[in-house]
Amino acid sequence: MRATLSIRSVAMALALCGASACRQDMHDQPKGEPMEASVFFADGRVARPLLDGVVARGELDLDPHLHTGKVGGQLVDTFPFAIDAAALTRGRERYGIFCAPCHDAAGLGEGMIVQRGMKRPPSLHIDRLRQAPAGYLFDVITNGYGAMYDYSDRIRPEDRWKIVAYIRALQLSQNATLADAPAQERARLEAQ
Amino acid sequence: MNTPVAIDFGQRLERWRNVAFVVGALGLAASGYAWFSDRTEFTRMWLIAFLYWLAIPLGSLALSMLHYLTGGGWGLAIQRWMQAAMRTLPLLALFFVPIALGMHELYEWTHADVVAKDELLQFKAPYLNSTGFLVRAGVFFAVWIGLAALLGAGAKRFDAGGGEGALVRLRTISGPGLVLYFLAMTFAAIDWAMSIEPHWFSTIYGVVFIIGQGLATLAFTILLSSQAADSAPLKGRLLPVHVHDLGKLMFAFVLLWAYVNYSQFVIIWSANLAEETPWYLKRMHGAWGAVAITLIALHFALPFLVLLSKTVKRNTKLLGGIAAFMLLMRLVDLVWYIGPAFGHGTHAPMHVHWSLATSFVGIGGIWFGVFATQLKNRPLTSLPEPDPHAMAAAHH
Amino acid sequence: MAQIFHPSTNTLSKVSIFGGVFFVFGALWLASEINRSSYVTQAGVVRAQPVAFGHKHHVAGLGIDCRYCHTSVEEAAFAGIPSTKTCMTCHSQIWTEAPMLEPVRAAFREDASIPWTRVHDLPDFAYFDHSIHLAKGIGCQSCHGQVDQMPLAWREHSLNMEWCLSCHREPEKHVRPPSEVFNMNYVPERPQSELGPELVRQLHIQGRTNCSACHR
Amino acid sequence: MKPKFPIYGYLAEFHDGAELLAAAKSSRAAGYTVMEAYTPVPMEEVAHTLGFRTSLPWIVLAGGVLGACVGFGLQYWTSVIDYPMNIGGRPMNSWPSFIVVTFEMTILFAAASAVLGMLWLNGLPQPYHPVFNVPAFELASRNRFFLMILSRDPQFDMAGTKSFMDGLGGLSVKEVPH
Amino acid sequence: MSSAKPTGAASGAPVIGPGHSLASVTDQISKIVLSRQTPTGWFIGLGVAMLGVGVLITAIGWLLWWGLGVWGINQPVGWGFAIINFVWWIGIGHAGTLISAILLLLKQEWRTSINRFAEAMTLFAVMCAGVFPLLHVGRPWLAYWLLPYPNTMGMWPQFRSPLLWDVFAVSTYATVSALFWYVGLIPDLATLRDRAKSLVWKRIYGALALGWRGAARHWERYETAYGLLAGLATPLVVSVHTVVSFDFAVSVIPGWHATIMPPYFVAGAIFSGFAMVLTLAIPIRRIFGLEDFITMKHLDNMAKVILATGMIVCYGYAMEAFFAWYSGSPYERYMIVNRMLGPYGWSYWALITCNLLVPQLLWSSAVRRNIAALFAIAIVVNVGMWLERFVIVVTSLHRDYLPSSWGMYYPTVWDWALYIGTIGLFFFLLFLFIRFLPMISIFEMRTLVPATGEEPPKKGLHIAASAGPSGEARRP
Repeated sequence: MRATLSIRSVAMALALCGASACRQDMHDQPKGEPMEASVFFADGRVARPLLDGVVARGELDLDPHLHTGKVGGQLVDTFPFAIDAAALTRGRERYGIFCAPCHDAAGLGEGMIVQRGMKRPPSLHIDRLRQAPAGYLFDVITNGYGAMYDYSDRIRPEDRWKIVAYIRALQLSQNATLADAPAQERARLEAQ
Repeated sequence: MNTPVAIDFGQRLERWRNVAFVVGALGLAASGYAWFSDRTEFTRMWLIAFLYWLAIPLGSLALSMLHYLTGGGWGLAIQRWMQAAMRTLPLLALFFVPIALGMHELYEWTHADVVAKDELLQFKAPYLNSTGFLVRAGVFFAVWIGLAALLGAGAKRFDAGGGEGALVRLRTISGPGLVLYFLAMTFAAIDWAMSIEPHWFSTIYGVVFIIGQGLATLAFTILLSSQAADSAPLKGRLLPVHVHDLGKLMFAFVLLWAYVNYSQFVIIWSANLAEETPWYLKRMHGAWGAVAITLIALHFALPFLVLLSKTVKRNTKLLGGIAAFMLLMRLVDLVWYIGPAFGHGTHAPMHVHWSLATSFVGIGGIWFGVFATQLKNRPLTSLPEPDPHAMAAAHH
Repeated sequence: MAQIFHPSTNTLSKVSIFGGVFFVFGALWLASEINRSSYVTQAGVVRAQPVAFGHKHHVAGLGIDCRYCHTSVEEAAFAGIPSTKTCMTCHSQIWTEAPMLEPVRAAFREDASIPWTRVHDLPDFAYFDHSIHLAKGIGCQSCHGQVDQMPLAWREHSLNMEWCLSCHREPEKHVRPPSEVFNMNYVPERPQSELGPELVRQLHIQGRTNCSACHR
Repeated sequence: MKPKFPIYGYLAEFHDGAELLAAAKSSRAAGYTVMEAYTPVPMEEVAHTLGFRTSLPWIVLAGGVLGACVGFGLQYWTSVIDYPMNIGGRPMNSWPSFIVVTFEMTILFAAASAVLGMLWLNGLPQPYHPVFNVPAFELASRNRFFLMILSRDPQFDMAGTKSFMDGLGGLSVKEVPH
Repeated sequence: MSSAKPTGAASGAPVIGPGHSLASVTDQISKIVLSRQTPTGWFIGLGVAMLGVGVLITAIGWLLWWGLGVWGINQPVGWGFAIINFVWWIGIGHAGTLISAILLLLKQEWRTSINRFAEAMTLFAVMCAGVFPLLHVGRPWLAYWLLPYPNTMGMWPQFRSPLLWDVFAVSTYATVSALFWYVGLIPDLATLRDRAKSLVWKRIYGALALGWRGAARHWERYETAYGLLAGLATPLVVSVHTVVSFDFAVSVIPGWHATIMPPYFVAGAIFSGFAMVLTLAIPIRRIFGLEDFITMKHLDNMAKVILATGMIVCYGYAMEAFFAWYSGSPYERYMIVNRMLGPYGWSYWALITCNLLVPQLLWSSAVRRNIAALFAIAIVVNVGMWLERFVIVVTSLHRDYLPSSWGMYYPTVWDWALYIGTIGLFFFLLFLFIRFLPMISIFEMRTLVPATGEEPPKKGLHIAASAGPSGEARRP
C-alpha cells in the first residue's frame, strides 16, 4: 500500500514537472495563423474562403480591360497600361517562374514538365498565337486553356499583362528580320 | 617612549585660539570688503561657509544625543569636543544675520516680479516667503540652542556627580531632542539651500545634510583627538579601541554619505523627469562634472578603501590625517551642492567667488576661537584614567 | 567521545562538496546543450508529411522556381503554402495514377486541405515577415538551407531567438544582392567582408534588435 | 609512510582558559612548535600564543574585488557589447544602474570566499580526527580546555613530552592514538 | 559583571541571568534540542502551522492551475498582494541580519541570545517573501529566466531595471544569510554532536558540524570569517531594502517616486523586523523557560529600536506629505489627498495609528517593562507595516496619471490564502528549527559567562554600556 502510494506520488510529481516544463501556451496561442488548422470551422481551415458577394479590399475589379482583357465583351489587343522596359523585365521574370516549366524559356513548348509527360502545349510562335489579340493571351492565363490550369490565383492581373507583353517580345524575337534590329545592332550582325 | 616634559594640550589650544581669532578677524574684514564690492557674490559664498561651519556644532548636538541613547566608548572620547561645539551655536545664529539681510541676493522667490510671473512660486508662497523664512530660522536656532543648553546643563550635573539620575535625564532629553533636531535641520536645509532652486525638490534632501553634518563632526573631532592624543590629559586615556571605534564610525558615515547621495541620484536619473533632472544636469557637466567625479573619487572611494584597513582605523595620526582630508572634502561637497544652484541653464560654467575663502576662514577662525574658549572652560576629556587592564585589552 | 565517522569520510566529504559544485555546473551545461540539440529544436530532423513531397526533385530536378508554389513570399509576411490546385496544375496530367499522390487527388476532389506538417513554425509571439527579408537581400537559403537538396524537408536551423539575433546583430555577414535571393547556389562575387557592409548601406538595413521588431 | 611514534600526540586537559593559556605559553617557551589547543569558546590569545595569524581577510578582499569585477563586467558585457539595446534613451553603459548588481556581487563573492576560505584553510570538513579518539574530548565543546602536543613536533619524545605535560598542571594527560 | 555597577542602557538589567557557568549554559540550551520530551505546545503550534502550509499548497496549486486571474490584480493595480507581502516579509527578515551583524559590529552583547533565532527568522522570512514574486511572474516554472545565463534566446536580463536588481539583492541576501546562519551554527552542531545520545543523531549533527573540534587556529579563522561576514551583511541588509524601495522609487508613479524611499524603507524593514522578533521572542522565552537568556534588557532594547526606527518611518511619511504639497505638482498633490481621503483613506489612517501613534507608548519605560503591552504593540506594528505597503502599492496605482484607467483593487480569497499560507510556512519552519537546532547560540552564550578564564571582566566605563569585556578582546 505504501509502496504504491509513493510510486503514484512520484509519478504524479514527474507528470507535473513534465507538464509544467512543456507548457507552450505562449507559443501556440488561441489565434489563427495563416493556413493553420482550425477546430472552430467545420472545414478545419483557419483560412476562410470569401463568401459570395464579398470583395476583399483592393480586389474590386472595376476595370474590365485590366481584369478580363475584354472591353464590351470583345478581346482587346491593347494593354491597359504603358509597357516599358521595367514591365518587360518583370514579365520575363514572371514568365520564367510560371510559364517556362511547360512552355520553356523560348516559348516552344518543350519545357521540363512536358519532357516528363505533360501534354505538350502549342508553341507560342505559331501564327494563330502571334495574331491573337493580347487580350486572348491574358484570358488564357486568367482562365486556363485545355490542359492548362488557370493562374488567376497565383499571378496578379498587372503581372499577367506584363507576361503577355513579354510573350509578345518573345514572338517578335523568333520572327524578326534584320530590318527590325536597331541600326547599330544591324551593323554588328551584318558583320558576322 | 616617555617624553620627560608632559605637553599640555590646553596650552596648544590657547595658541591655536589666538591664531584663529587673528585669522578669523582678517577673513571677516576681507569678507566685509566683498559685502560692499559685490553683495550678491558675498552672500552666496557666505551661505556656503556658514553651512559648512554650522555642520560641526549641529552634528555635535546630534551625535551627543545619539551617544547618550546608545552609549559606547567612542562618545566619551569626543564628548568634550562636542559639548564645546554645541555651545557655539549662538555665535552661528549671529553669523546667520548676513544671510537674513542678503535673502534677496540668494532666493529668487523673494523677488515679487519673478513670483508674479511664476505660477509655481505663487503656489509655494505660503511657505516660501520672507516672513516665514525669518520666523522659521528663529525657530530652528531656538530649538538647537535650547537643546544644546539642556544637554549642557545635564552634562554639567553629571560631571558634578549627578550619577545615574543625570544620565537618565540626559537620555530623556536626547530622544525627543533628536526628533526635533531632525525636523528642524530638514526644514533648515529646505529653506536655506534647496529653495535657491525653488522649482526643484527631493524628499531625501534633509537627510543628506544631516549625514553630512555627522561626517563633518566626526572628522573634526577625530582630527582634534589626534592632535591631542599625545599630550595631557588625553595621553594614555585615548585608547586604540576608542580610535578604532571612531574610525569605524567615520567609515560608516562615509558610506552613509555615499548611500544617500547615490539613492537620490539613481532615483532621479532613472525616472528622468523634467522637473528633477536639471539639478543634476547642472552638476554633471563641464567643470562641475569634474567636481562630481572628484567627490566620488575622494569623498567616497579613497576614504572607503583606506578605512577598510583595521590598521589605519587604529592609527591615531593616520586617522587624523584622513579626518582633515574629509573636512576639506566636506567643503568641496557643499560647494558642489550649492554653488551650481546660482547658475542658470544645464551647462552653467563653474564659478566660485574669492570671498568663499575669506568667508570660510572668517567664520571658521572666529568659530574655532570661540570653540577653543568654550573647550577650555571644562575638563578637556571625560575619558577615565588609564587602566592597566584596559591597556592590555586594547593591544589585541 | 568515540569516533563516529570512518577516516574515509574526510576525503569523501571534501570530494563531495567540490564534486557537488562540478555536478551542478555539469548539469547546467548539459541542460543548455540539450536545449540547443536537434532533439529539442528539431533542426535537421526530417518531418513526416502526408505526401512525400520532394523539394529536391521539384527544384533541383525540374527547375521550378520557389515562387511557383510559394507565391506570396515577395509581398506578404507569409510565404504561402501552395493550394492543392497548384499541385494539380501538373499532376492532373502527369503521375495521375501514382498512389503516392492519392491524398492530393482526394483533397482536390473533396475540396479539403492536405494537413501538411509545418517545418518552420515560429512561436505565435514572434512576427516574421518574408517580404522584408527578401527585399533587403536575405536569401531563402540563409534561413531555410539548401532546400533544393532536401528530398523531404527539414528545418535547417534551430529557429531559436539567438539564431535570429545572430543575423540581426550582424546582417553584413549574411546579406546578398536582392537579385540573388532565390539563388540556391549563390556565391558572392566579391569577399563578403567587403560586399556585406556595402549592401547594408545601400539597402538601408537596420538589423533591428529591439524587442518590438519581432514581438508586438 | 610509517609514523615515527605510535601515538598522534599527548592531550592535556585543563579546567579553565587561563590555565590553558599559561600551559601554551610554557610549552612554547620549552621549544614545542607543533601544538594545538582546543577551547569551548574562541580565545584569540591562545592562537596568537601558538604563533598563528590568519590570512583570511586577504582572501575575502580578493573575493570581493573579483565579485565587483564579475558583477560590473557581466553587466557591461551584456548591455554594451553583446546585446546593446536602447532603453528609454539611457546610455548603453548605464553605470548608475549597474552599481546595485555590482555591489551585490561584491558582497556575495566576498561572503562566499569568507566561508569557503575559512573551511578550506581549516581543512574542514574533517569528520574523522585522531583527537576524537580521546573520550574526554567531548567536553571540549562544553567546559574543558585542551592542549595537544603532536608527535610530529621535532622535539617530541614519548617519555619526555609526557612528563613535561604532566608538569603543566592540567587535570590529566592522555595519549591520542592515531 | 552583573554585580558590577549598572552599565546597561536604561534598565541596567544584565544580558544573562546570574549563576551561569560554561557547563550550565551548554547543558540548558542543548537540552531543549536533545531532550526526548517535546512540550505539548510545540505539537499544537506545529499542527496549526501545518494547516497553514496546507492552505499555502492549496493556494499555489489553485493559482498554477487557473493562472493569475484567481488573484485580485488587474489593471490598474497590477502589483497588489504579491508585492505587498513580498516587501512585508523581506522587511521582517531584516531584523535578523541587523541583530546578528550590526549589533555584533557595534559590540552589543545583548544580541547574543537572540541572534541565532533572528537569523533563522530572516531565512524563513526570505523564503516566504520569495514565493510572491516567483508566482507573480505568472509562469513560475520559467523564473530562471530572471538570471543571466547563456540562453537560446541570445539575450540577457535588463540590468537597468530595479526588478532585476531585486533578483540579485534578494538571492544574495538569501545566500549570505544562510551562510551566516550556518557558519554560526557549526560550533553548536559540534556541541550537539558531543552531547547527543543516539548514534543516529550524533552522526546527523556530526556530519553537519563538518568535524569542528574547537582548535585554536580554527577559532581564529572562524572568528575572522564571522566578523567579516557581519561586516559584509550589514551593508547588504541595507542594500536589500534599498533595492526594494528602488522597485518603486525609480518609476514615475506619484507616491512611489520619492528620493526619501531608500532610508525610510530600510528603517521600516528594521521596524517591522524587530516587531516580529518581539512577537516571537515573548512567547518562546515563556514556553521554553529562557528568561535567563532573553532578559528584560533584550525586550527593552528591542522596544527602543522599534521606537527609533518607527520615528524614522514617520519622518518618511511627513516628508512625503510635505513635498507632495511643496513640489507643486498636481499629481503629487492629488496622490496625498487621495491617500488620505480617497476610497482607501481608511488604510492610511489605520497605518498612521499603527505606526505613528501606538509606538509612541514606547517612550514610557513602564510600557517597555510590561510584556503584555510590548507584545500587543509588536503585533500592531506588524499590522501597521503591512498596511504601509498596502497604502504605497494600492493607493498609488489605483489612481495614477490617467483618470480613464482608474480602478479599485479587491483582493480575492486566494490572495488571502496565499498570504496566510506563507505565515503558516514561516511558523512551520520556525517550529522545526527550535526543536532540532539550538535557538540560542551556545558558544556565544558561553563567551558571556563571567570569567571564562580568558581575562577577568573589566569595569564598565562611565556611560559606555556596550564595550564589554568580551567585545574588544575577542572580536577582531
